[in-house]
Amino acid sequence: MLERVKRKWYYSVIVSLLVLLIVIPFDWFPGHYTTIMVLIGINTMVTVGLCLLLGYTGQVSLGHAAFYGIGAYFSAVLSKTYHLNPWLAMLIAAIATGAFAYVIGYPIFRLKGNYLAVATLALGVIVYILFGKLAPGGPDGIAGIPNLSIGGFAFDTWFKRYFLVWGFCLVVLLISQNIVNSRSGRALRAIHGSEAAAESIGINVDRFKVKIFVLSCVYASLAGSLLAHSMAHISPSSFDPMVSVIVVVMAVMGGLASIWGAVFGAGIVVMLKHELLLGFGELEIIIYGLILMLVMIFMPEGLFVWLKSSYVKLKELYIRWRLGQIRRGAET
Amino acid sequence: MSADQFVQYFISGLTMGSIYAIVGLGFTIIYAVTRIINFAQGEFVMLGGMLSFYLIKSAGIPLAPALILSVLITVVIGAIMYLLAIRTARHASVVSLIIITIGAAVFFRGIAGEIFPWGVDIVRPPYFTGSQSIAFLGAYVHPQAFWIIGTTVVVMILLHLFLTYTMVGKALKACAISPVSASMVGINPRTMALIAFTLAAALGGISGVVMAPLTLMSYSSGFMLGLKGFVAASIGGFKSPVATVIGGFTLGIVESLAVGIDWGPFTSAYKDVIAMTVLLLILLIRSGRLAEEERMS
Amino acid sequence: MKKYLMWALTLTLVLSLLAIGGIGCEEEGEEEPTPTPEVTATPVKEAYKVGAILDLSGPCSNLGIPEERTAEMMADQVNAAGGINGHPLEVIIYDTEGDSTKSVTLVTKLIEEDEVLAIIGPSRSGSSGAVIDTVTTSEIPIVSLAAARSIVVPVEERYWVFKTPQTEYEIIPEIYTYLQSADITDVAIISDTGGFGVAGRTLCNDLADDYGITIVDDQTFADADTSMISQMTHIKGENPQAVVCWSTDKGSAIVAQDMKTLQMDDVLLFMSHGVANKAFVQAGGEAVEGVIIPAGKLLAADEVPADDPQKEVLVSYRDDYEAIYGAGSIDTFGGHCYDGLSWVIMALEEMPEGLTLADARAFIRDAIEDMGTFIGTGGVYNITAEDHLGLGTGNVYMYEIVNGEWVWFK
Amino acid sequence: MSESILETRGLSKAFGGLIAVDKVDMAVETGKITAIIGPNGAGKTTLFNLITGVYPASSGDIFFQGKPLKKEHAHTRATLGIARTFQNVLLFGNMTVLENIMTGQHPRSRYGFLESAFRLPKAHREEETISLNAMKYLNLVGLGMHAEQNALSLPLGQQKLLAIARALATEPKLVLLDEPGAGLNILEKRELSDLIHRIRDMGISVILVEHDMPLVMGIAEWVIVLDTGKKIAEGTAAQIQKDPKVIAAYLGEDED
Repeated sequence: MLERVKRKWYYSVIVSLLVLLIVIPFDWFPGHYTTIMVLIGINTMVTVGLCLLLGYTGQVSLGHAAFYGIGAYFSAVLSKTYHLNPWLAMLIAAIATGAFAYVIGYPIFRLKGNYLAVATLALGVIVYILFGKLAPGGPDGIAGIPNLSIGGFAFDTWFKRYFLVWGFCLVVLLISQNIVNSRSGRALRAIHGSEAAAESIGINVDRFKVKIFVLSCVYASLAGSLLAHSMAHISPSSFDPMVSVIVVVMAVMGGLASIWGAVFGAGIVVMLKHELLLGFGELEIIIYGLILMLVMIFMPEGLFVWLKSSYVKLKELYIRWRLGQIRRGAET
Repeated sequence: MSADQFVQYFISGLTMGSIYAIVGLGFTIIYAVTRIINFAQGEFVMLGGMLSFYLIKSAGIPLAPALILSVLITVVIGAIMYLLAIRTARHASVVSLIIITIGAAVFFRGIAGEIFPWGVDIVRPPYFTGSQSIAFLGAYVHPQAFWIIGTTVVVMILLHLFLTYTMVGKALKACAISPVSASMVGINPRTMALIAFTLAAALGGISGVVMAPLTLMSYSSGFMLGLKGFVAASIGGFKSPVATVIGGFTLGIVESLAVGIDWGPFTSAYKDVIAMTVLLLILLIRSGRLAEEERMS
Repeated sequence: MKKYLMWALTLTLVLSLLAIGGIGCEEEGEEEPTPTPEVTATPVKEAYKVGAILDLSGPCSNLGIPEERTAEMMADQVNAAGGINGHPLEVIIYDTEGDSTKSVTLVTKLIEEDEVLAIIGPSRSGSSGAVIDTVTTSEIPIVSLAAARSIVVPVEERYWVFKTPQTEYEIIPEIYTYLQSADITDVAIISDTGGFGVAGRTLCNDLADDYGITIVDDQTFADADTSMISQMTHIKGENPQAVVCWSTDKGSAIVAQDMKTLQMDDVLLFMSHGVANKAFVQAGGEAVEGVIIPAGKLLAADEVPADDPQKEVLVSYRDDYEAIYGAGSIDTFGGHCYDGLSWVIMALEEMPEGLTLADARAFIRDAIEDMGTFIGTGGVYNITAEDHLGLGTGNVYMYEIVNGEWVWFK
Repeated sequence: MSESILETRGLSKAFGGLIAVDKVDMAVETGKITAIIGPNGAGKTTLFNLITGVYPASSGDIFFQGKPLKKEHAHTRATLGIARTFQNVLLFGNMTVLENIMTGQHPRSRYGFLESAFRLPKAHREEETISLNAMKYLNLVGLGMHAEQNALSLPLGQQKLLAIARALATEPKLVLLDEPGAGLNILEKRELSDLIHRIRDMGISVILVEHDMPLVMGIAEWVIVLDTGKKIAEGTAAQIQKDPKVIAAYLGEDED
């Protein structure tokens, strides 16, 4: 019964999400929503990685903006300065980010809890400073990054980029969903549950931590590449330490223990920032702060879990009402 | 580097380190008692500094009472923040509570940019005792720097005594070691959490009012100050006040000497990189020992 | 139940805090964020919409706020005078938070949803660079309020982009010319690591040889730094005759203070036009006494000789602004917005009725480019197809801060 | 000694100055139920932790089926066939009962990230085996009807059974049970000893640490007694009960 409610609600969410996704980019939606949806897609990709790492494996990273940025900068520099094919640039960026994550993963995951948090934060600060110092363009960043294209078909409008980014995003979501419900996914959740117990049943804790870290960094790198090729401009400020914090906010707001929660988390944070609060001028950040607090106070497990439990509650209410109706019908 | 210069770098590092240390103390207390990383800690500092300027310049209150009042208001804000935002979130996990503190930080920043008459401009409250720098061991030191270092050391000692010799202090410590056992002997962890937040806000307020004359303050200064304080606290291992202050000093002196040691024209450009690398090295070297300790307990 | 009581309490608290803020604003006479078009006797024509994306919060909000105020003030003035050819002027202002990605979404929103005719902003170079691609493909004119020269160079790739503020190319030669005339050769540079600082630092190094100057030390600091004693100690060790500091308010004020602390009294201190505002002088206090700053003429509007072509516009803008926002509140950042919005208004005045949106945008762009000589607060502009800034020399004064006032340094 | 599945020689562990396990030599016979008893602080759990590799030994050697174990990681030892339960149970609270046991199958399955990401046929095949096996172990401990429940929603007795099932799911040759009887009522204890016998009958050697003497004496075929880190006696249950050193060790303690 429980399982079936879960399944049903699952499909309904995914189907409605897909319908919404298909509807949004067309003309009856105001044009710039496409732009915002592209950003949501990109942010979702970074957030999914963090959900896997923080929500499933229980390992925090406050430096994800670094990997997001490394992806973006590799893509930008390779495709603009060295005139590489953007797809190739994106691939190299992902491999480089993965390799970097792998190399630092082993030492850094000897740390736990808030030491891990501060170490990843430090990593983020270092990489951020180096972007401003060593990368071409310095603090002003790189402009004129070429679009991605397939054959002669260039992703040069937001409408086209929308499908590109959400295509990527859905693949990332599905892959992550598959992993979570597999042998590897159970190993990750076991590490979250108890590292000692996980070791005792033959799970190589260190290796799994590093593997999932590498995967989530590759997601971030892909997202960064997409950002670079969509915005045509990147600068270090898009990858500052605060961005890492915001990624964590998105993951927690959506619901850490669910892959699809990432869509909600990224969605609400991006929408708040880029659209919903625009009319409030200088009050914008006050309201933003308030909303962050309120969501976490009243939906501590995130939007997704809240929606799920609300759905179940509503369903219960409906069943009770129907039962009452039937009973009354029987009486008369 | 001449000897005079070395002293100058060292004292400069000590001054910055004191700032990081006292901000870090707030992190340590809240973390020890509640396991929350309080992202609003830097905002307490900002509020302390901004309020002191407001009370002195706009409300015309004399220096000493204005400073005390600023700290008191910050304390009240800290307590309210705990009661309204942290305590009401009963079923929230630590991660969710950390996000709440992020929300609170954004909220405080927004409020500070909005309610003060100077809006988003930078401000500088008056120096406590003039601006004529003092020659000291071949270096020149701003009188306010002595205030900053002195306050940090005094606060550290007081905090240490408080935690060691008072009932409340001991209860806080017990709660930090094990909330479950503490509650078994009748210590209410929620009261302890309230005290921790109040103390942290007080520390933030104090650091804010002491540093603002030298470092200047604007509504957006909080985040980066908080970050450095967090780093100082983690070098100290989130343990005792003394360890945290040593952590702060280490960070400050490393930053300062990174500028002083000449290895090319761009040294100062990389000082934060150097400081963060040192932090990483300290954490990694210590990680082996930390793991061992964890198994012991 | 207790929870809801608590929340009721917070809500009251927040509302009262906001009310305090509101009262504070009223005292300053601040208006609602978006001005409503004045109702005039003539039938109201469709409003001309102009977008503005400014740093209202974030690290450079001290730039964005005066720009916002200026834009609101000008819209009110235009509408009070009956609008532009009968069309009310509506300025739609959004906050970029200093975030370049948000700047791009805002520009898209202004172009596609608000359907504005032209855009003012962003306040900073990084964000300005980020929106160039979007405005170019969407074909809408934008007047940036940011400093970097790269915003309008190379001009063939910046067809739709203009800017008003002086760049380091107008300012640093002024400083170096002075240094040369005073026989000063040993100069140290200290700059922040942001776009503004890096641009200044680079040009300081590049131009040094032309003026016979040796750069004896080159230090930088980060936005978050709380003390520059270390950097200044290093500089002091190299014995410069003058220090050039290239940064914004906070860092610059700390540099000045720390130089005093180190008793480097005989070293001249030059700063950038990034600190040409009242808050810097107020926050710097006695520490910034004697600092020399090249900036536009706006700060010394009264001292500008009567025969200077800019005199009239400087005084009138200053008086209008300070009448609303208080005496001494003027700074050059608001002036940048004044010049930029003036260009757009001038173009709108010449615009024929009944153009399509795309044609209207193209018309405004052409009109700005063909404007000829324009006398603004930032100087005498002469925009051409080859130069989308159009500032020559002679638009900059050297100021010295004396007793907390901007004094013309001769 | 060909019959011993596990052997330690001079095994010691010191924490700082405290010697928790002091030169223990012992041999555990294949296919038998061996109990390790001793007063509190005797070093029983530390010994378990040394055998399973939670921490490295200070000195001495461990052999598993004649092969040295000392350099192997904890997870490798599990793969080699040493499973354990914990005193404080340590179930995975973020999973269902069934998933807990499926996780136990980790070392007996191979497919990784790549196969799971793209749901390759290998993943399907193995996943099927895993869930079949998991159900088997679940039924073995009699928790079949709770499969979809959250693991921590079970009462303590069933949680302990689940922990044993999870350990068995690694298909071990030797299973170490750390105080399986603590906190159980008489009925549950009876079920437990029954289960332990069945485990033995599956050909799995069992070592258990237990305080409940009747339980130990009822099922253990060999008993090893530790006191302050040293092995002070071993033998059959009957022999141990008469050993004066053992009696002294227990009488020295104020507890029962």
